[in-house]
Amino acid sequence: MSTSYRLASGGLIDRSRPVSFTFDGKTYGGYAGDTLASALLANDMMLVGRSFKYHRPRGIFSAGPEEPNALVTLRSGARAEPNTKATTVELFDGLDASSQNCWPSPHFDLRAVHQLAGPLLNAGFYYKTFMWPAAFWEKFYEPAIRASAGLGALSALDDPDTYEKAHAFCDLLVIGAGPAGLAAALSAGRAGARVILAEEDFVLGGRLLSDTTQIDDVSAASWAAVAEAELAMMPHVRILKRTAVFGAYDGEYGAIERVSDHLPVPPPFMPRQRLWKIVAKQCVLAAGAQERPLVFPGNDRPGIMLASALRTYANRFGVSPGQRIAIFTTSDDGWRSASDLQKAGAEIAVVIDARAEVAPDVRKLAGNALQFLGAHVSDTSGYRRLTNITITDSAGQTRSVAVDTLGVSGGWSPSIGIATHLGGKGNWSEEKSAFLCSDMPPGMQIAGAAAAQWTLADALEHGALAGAKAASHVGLGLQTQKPIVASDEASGNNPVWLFKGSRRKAFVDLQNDVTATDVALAAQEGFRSVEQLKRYTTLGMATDQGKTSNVNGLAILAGEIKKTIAETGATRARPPHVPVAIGAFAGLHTARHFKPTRLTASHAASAAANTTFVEAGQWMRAQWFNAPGETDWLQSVTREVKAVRSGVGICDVSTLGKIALCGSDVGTFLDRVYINTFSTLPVGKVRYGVMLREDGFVMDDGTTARLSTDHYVMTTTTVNAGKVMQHLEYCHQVLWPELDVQMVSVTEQWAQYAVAGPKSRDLLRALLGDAFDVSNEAFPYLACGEFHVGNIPLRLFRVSFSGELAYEIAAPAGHGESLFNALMQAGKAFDVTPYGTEALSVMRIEKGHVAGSELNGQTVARDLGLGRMMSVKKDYIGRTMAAREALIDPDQPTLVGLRPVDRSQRLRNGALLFARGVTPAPDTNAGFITSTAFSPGHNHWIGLGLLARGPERHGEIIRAWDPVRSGDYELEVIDPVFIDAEGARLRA
Amino acid sequence: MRYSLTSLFRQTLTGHKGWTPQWRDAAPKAEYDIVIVGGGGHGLATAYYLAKEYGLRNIAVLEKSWIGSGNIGRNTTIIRSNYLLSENISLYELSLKLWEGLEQDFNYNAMVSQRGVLNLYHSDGQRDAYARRGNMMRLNGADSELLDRDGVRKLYPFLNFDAARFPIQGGLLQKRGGTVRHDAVAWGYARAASDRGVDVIQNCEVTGIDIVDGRAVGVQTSRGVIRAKKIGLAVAGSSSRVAALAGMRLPIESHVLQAFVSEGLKPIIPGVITFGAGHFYISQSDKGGLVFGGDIDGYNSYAQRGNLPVVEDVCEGGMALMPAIGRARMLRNWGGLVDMSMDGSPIIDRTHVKGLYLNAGWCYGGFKATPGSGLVFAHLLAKDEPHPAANRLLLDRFRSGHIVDEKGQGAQPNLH
Amino acid sequence: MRIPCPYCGSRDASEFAYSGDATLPRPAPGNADAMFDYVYLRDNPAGVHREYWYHAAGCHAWLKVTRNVSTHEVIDAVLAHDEATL
Amino acid sequence: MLDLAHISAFAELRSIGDGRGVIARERRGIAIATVMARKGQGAALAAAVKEQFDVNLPLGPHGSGSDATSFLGTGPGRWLVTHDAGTPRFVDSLAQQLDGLASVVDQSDSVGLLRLTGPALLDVLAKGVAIDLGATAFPAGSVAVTQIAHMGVTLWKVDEAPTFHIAAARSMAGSFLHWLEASAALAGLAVE
Ligand SMILES: Cc1cc2nc3c(=O)[nH]c(=O)nc-3n(C[C@H](O)[C@H](O)[C@H](O)COP(=O)(O)OP(=O)(O)OC[C@H]3O[C@@H](n4cnc5c(N)ncnc54)[C@H](O)[C@@H]3O)c2cc1C
Ligand SMILES: NC(=O)c1ccc[n+]([C@@H]2O[C@H](COP(=O)([O-])OP(=O)(O)OC[C@H]3O[C@@H](n4cnc5c(N)ncnc54)[C@H](O)[C@@H]3O)[C@@H](O)[C@H]2O)c1
Ligand SMILES: Cc1cc2nc3c(=O)[nH]c(=O)nc-3n(C[C@H](O)[C@H](O)[C@H](O)COP(=O)(O)O)c2cc1C
Ligand SMILES: [Zn+2]
Repeated sequence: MSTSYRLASGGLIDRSRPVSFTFDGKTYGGYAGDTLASALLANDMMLVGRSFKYHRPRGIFSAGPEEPNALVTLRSGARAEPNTKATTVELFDGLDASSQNCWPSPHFDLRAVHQLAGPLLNAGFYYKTFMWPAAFWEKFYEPAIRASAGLGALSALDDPDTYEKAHAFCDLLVIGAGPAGLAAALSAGRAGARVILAEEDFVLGGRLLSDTTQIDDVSAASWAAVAEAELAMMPHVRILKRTAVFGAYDGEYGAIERVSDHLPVPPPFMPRQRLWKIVAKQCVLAAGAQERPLVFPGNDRPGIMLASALRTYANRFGVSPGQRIAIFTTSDDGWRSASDLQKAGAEIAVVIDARAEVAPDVRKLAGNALQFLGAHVSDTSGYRRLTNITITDSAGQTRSVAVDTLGVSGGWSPSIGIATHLGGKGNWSEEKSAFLCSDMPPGMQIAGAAAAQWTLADALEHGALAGAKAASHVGLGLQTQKPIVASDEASGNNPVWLFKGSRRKAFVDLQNDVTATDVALAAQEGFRSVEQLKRYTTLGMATDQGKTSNVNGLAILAGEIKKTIAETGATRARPPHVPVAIGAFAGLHTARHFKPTRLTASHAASAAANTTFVEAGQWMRAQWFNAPGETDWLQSVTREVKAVRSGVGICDVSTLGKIALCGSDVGTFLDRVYINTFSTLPVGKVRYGVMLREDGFVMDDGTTARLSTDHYVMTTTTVNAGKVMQHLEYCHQVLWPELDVQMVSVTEQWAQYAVAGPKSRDLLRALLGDAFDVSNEAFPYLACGEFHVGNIPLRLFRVSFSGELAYEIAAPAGHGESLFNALMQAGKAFDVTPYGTEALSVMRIEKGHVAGSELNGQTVARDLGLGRMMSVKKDYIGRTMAAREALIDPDQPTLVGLRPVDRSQRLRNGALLFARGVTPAPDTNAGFITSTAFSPGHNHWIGLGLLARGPERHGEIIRAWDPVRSGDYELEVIDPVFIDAEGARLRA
Repeated sequence: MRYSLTSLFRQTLTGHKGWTPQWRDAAPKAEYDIVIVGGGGHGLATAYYLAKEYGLRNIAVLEKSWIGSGNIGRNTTIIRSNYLLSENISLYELSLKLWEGLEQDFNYNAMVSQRGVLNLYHSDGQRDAYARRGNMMRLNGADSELLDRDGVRKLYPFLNFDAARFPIQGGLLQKRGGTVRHDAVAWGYARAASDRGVDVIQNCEVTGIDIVDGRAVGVQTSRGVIRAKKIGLAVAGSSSRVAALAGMRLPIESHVLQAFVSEGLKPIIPGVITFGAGHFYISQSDKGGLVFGGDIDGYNSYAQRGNLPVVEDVCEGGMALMPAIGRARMLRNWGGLVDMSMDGSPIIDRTHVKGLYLNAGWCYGGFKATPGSGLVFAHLLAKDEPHPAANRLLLDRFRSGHIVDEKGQGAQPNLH
Repeated sequence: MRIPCPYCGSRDASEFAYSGDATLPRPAPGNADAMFDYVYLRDNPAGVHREYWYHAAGCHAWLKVTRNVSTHEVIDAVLAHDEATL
Repeated sequence: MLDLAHISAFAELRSIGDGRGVIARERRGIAIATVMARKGQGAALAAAVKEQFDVNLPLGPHGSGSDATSFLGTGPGRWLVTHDAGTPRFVDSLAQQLDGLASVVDQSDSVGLLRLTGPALLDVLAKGVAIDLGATAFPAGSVAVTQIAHMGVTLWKVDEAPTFHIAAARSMAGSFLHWLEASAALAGLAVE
């Protein structure tokens, strides 16, 4: 499989392993070791996409992650992956990619008409127009703009692949496995440090793979392979290939490993990608440098690319991207590219250097190519591919040279992004003509090209030193090491970027179509900070984050506003350093596994009974049990309520928070956290309590039982369990450490069931027999007790949420399912009915008990009718603030019962309350309905509500206004207790 | 120069040579009638309305960095008035109405786009809370609709309806909600204010507040002393620091809120969606980026950046709600300093120092308030009394207990 | 961010719950002014800050952490209990 | 009489994938208690534990044990005690033994317990645990109360094989197994 652009030999590809792939539906060939970009180039596919704004034809521009142009959609269907840089995609057999942001194809794109409007569509044009008529923006202009938004498309299908997360800890994290990174890893690894070497490429070596230099007398690429082999032998060194470190965060680094992106689909159980969170004591940033392009008219045509990329394609991939190549450079490095390309067999037509003088031995590198010094490229032509360049020589003469490829080399920009993530700044170095970083994250060093140590010898030496220094920081001795020998010359950077010429656009940001004129216009309009420039022109905001455009852009701005680059500064780099799939940050926690699911002990037994479950925090609770023939939830719930009120029902209440409180001072402690008194609670008794936040509002409620002198169990609401625990620990550890109190959550330990209804005692008697006396005399309302059945400890509480004679019985959770079944079994004789949270809720509303919708964090005890519980004899959390003017204001809405005047009317939570006859308005609003239920006993809907001066208004007819559900009806205000106001049933 | 299609054409023909700076890069004068500290959205809007509505001219906005560098330049651009409490709805609804006419008013296209804001609910309790909220919105003149599951599915068929940990039951939709091009708001107000004579002074940090006999008389700045008859603070995340210059302690903590943008994608999400069972909300910009965010990191911070756990939390929420974004890539992630107040609602009031006024406590939601906040703050500064739409967002509410706590979380800023 | 829990060792901050300023002592009962300050007013400095972190997913200890809120550098962490009993 | 059978938390534990990267077994029938020192009784408690169990009560996040009973440090003044000899009402007798010195709360059913070992175990645990579990930082005997995939866990290293014991909330056993299976399947999860 040889194509015209694949060189006959050379490169690090495996020519014995041909690979076939499709692009835009056509099949092509490449080799293992290719990237999609190198394989496309080998197949003469330079033009692969269109630019964002003007839809100009664009070709492959680089050979790495800085790529602005060659964005493709990889794979298809649910696995489609838009905006993928062809230059970073490892070729695999069957790879399927397509071009994007063009229609019908990159070669012929209808939206290219945008180019005609080019002069109009300059920076910020949209801020100045599209304002009239006002309604047109959303109806017309914006839809048109949105239609041309974006590059690739998401499939809108659920991502079928999986992701995972992993943590790693090391002495030294080395970011990048070029010569500097390899040398750092080697010296630290040899010293015994735990090293992680992360490299985003699929081969270690960095520029070594692209260059023809020698190290220790072998080719650079072979040296990299040997170094890798040595590192791989060290048990304390971990090499992470295909892993890009994307960010420095406080105390950790984030990295993304593309575990199976180089495979057609992930094999079974293999994630697509893995998110690494790496805690490293030391870090060496050896991320290399990126070549800077040059800004001149017509600099965006397919065929114009970074000179170093040409070199990479030739040396690493055995591809010559063009037939006749020109090099336009501002430093020696361009000449090296020319030399390597020639050596690889490509034709270099001309080398143009902006410098007036170039050392003779450097000029020799260009062989017999034409050479122009003090010259620049001033124009280009060729629509779908470069055909000609115009050279303006030192004398101002122009001439046209026919080439299909132009390599541009504007020097190198150190890749310091990650070093600035924690707030460090890039400082412009006049000497290096580059931004360097000084204020790095703790423990970080920078080595190699990322520190503008340009030569290979320097990269190796400083890399090795940095590795050794990191090792010594973690207490590992420096051992003397044989220096690694390489000889090459620095090429240096020169501060020139912008060249004048024809009136054609000179692009700075190729992806977002930002031109030199746009930069100038922004400056003219007062956008003089680089950050404002960026936001006004969108320079550097595309998927490449300006890796090739930022320095040129701000340098041009500096020129426009007559400031130095040091004064102008650079825009802030932010993570992720390379774009990262959103799915990777979620790992396993997607869809159903978003949060853990908590199941109670009776879950399986309930599920077997055809139960509808509902989420309660992380718990799943039975909401109602569907009996045969029931078609509507209200039918089921009504049956359950009736069954409890007339017989007996069982409800799993295990999800309530349970906290064991032990020690001799628990009574005192509880007195301080509850508004009512607990120190007087006798052993064997339960009391209802309310606790406030320090700001005086109600935090939670629940019952607390005193099991023995020094042992209490508190229950909290299901959703507040964690919050209350945290609060109690705070009160104890921070406020009153002198108290002898110990506490621990026992929510998980106990399965607990409410046994409610007039026959509940009969059921328990049948169940427990002699094990425990449940008679009213021995075990009255609000009693509690512990006993054993065999060796199994059980607890019984005589508490009632339903208003009926009721108990709660608890067993260790492992026995919970058996206890549930035993209750059902023993209850058969009494026609026992399991009931869910809906029936529970109906009954608590009938009984006027407050719950989550009243304990909403905005109510005080008085609002809930619990004001009289507030002890005046002691201090407690929240007492002082609860005395504030607004918290004791009688106009504050207070708990009432509500029933519809028209008894067939359904009530709904959230309806607003008004006095009869007033017009609904913010200042006439008197409250709202908090809870509603269909009361089977009353045979109509009832509700609880918070109503201004509520208790004074019993008997009044008020208005409920519910416009979001088109409701508007009358209610009668009554007492919130709808059944058994005297509590006779409770005490039966 | 007035912006219009005509002026754009004319400039195009002359090579865009005639465009002038959008706002004058003013140098500080010795004295102003009113000095606004903070060149964010609120400060610039305040100056604009002072000039436009209250006829004041001698005004300066002092910005320590470049205008737009604060939260106005880093928020997720959502505008809405879907609040629960009348104290808040009145202000945010005033603001929403101002947004609706803003561009014609200040002659700048800020791309106000009312594509709808949808807050999802996943439980009966949430539905009820949204019903109450929707009713409160209607009561205060805002629009709201309560959708059921099918209503949501019609709008957003690709959400996760079938394999969810917390299934979507429906949503509260405010059709008039939407997004605005955030930076353009700063630039538009700066330009319009500057055109009305306001000095917009960048790189001018206030380092001291001069108080004589209990009255503020001027500010010390990195560019010298500036005298002022009245001083308005609108410094968002820096509120506590600047107020401390006048000896005040505020019911505010500064926290970091992160935001995210994906690579540019073809339109997939028309409006704004907020997940109700996790910390995640999302919209898509006109450029195609998915703009999304979640909860604050939860610890005091002045660093303008956050950490990975929250990045993960947000993306987990995203993948729970719409697993279709799994293969979209996060392009950039940043943070902003949010002024979290003790009840989660803003404070717009006089202070114990005469002539010193405070506009703060916007938490993560002050962008949508920008025009409204500017107008009511201008009113307060000009008239020395609160604007009727913001007369219950005062400082003494914490002492009296008339707090405006939408979420019922109490005096714990990181829970709001 | 890693918090050096005096009991558990270095842990990710996501294991903790945060509750802010740890320099304010709870005032004596009934002093409404002092209680108002304590509940509502904060120095909120841009620099070194003493603050409460609760090791919710670990040892359940409340810590007083000294942290620079401008750089996120964690300087020190002690058990609040120990300090409270001093 | 009332017969209440016991169901273990990890009854659903099963093998997945090929290979034995991680080998898992549920530890059943273990008595577990939280032991919390009473105010000012720390030293006396340590002495009592030494005397009655011949165990040096660990002051930090470590475990130490004798025969069937282990004391694992889980917080200041707080231990998780495990006992696997099947002594009836072990927790009650422990409470009596330590009466006045510590509060003892039965937790035998609050968690499920797994014993995990295998060559891939550290890599698999690293997918959930944000703590350095390597031999230097977390030698055998170390204990950590931490979280895995948003679930609270207590884990301790038994030996450098490595073998870990891990306790996870009973109500979350299903979600915990989902994490374990997803994380270990590639290397193979084998159940003994
Ligand atoms: C990530 C993120 C997302 C958000 N998303 C939304 C959203 O979707 N919808 C919404 O409504 N709100 C949102 N917000 C909140 C909103 O952005 C802010 O509440 C609002 O912008 C604050 O008002 P501002 O614009 O005046 O603030 P800023 O723009 O922060 O202005 C304050 C200015 O004061 C300056 N300043 C500070 N100290 C001094 C000094 N000493 N001297 C001079 N100048 C000083 C600062 O430099 C800054 O420019 C978000 C915030 C963040 C961080
Ligand atoms: N002569 C010159 O002027 C000049 C200029 C620049 C570079 N160079 C050459 O470049 C080389 C510099 O060596 P070096 O080691 O500093 O750089 P390098 O470019 O050789 O290696 C950097 C490596 O880091 C990887 N990388 C970058 N960011 C990463 C991230 N976030 N996560 C993971 N991996 C990442 C890259 O893929 C690359 O492999 C030398 O060979 C030198 O001669 C020379
Ligand atoms: C609504 C919105 C959309 C954004 N879109 C992009 C984008 O497409 N590309 C980009 O690089 N940054 C984008 N950003 C982020 C900005 O680059 C920048 O990170 C943010 O304004 C904060 O500034 P800072 O990072 O300089 O501190 C966007 C920001 C916002 C608020
Ligand atoms: Zn701890």
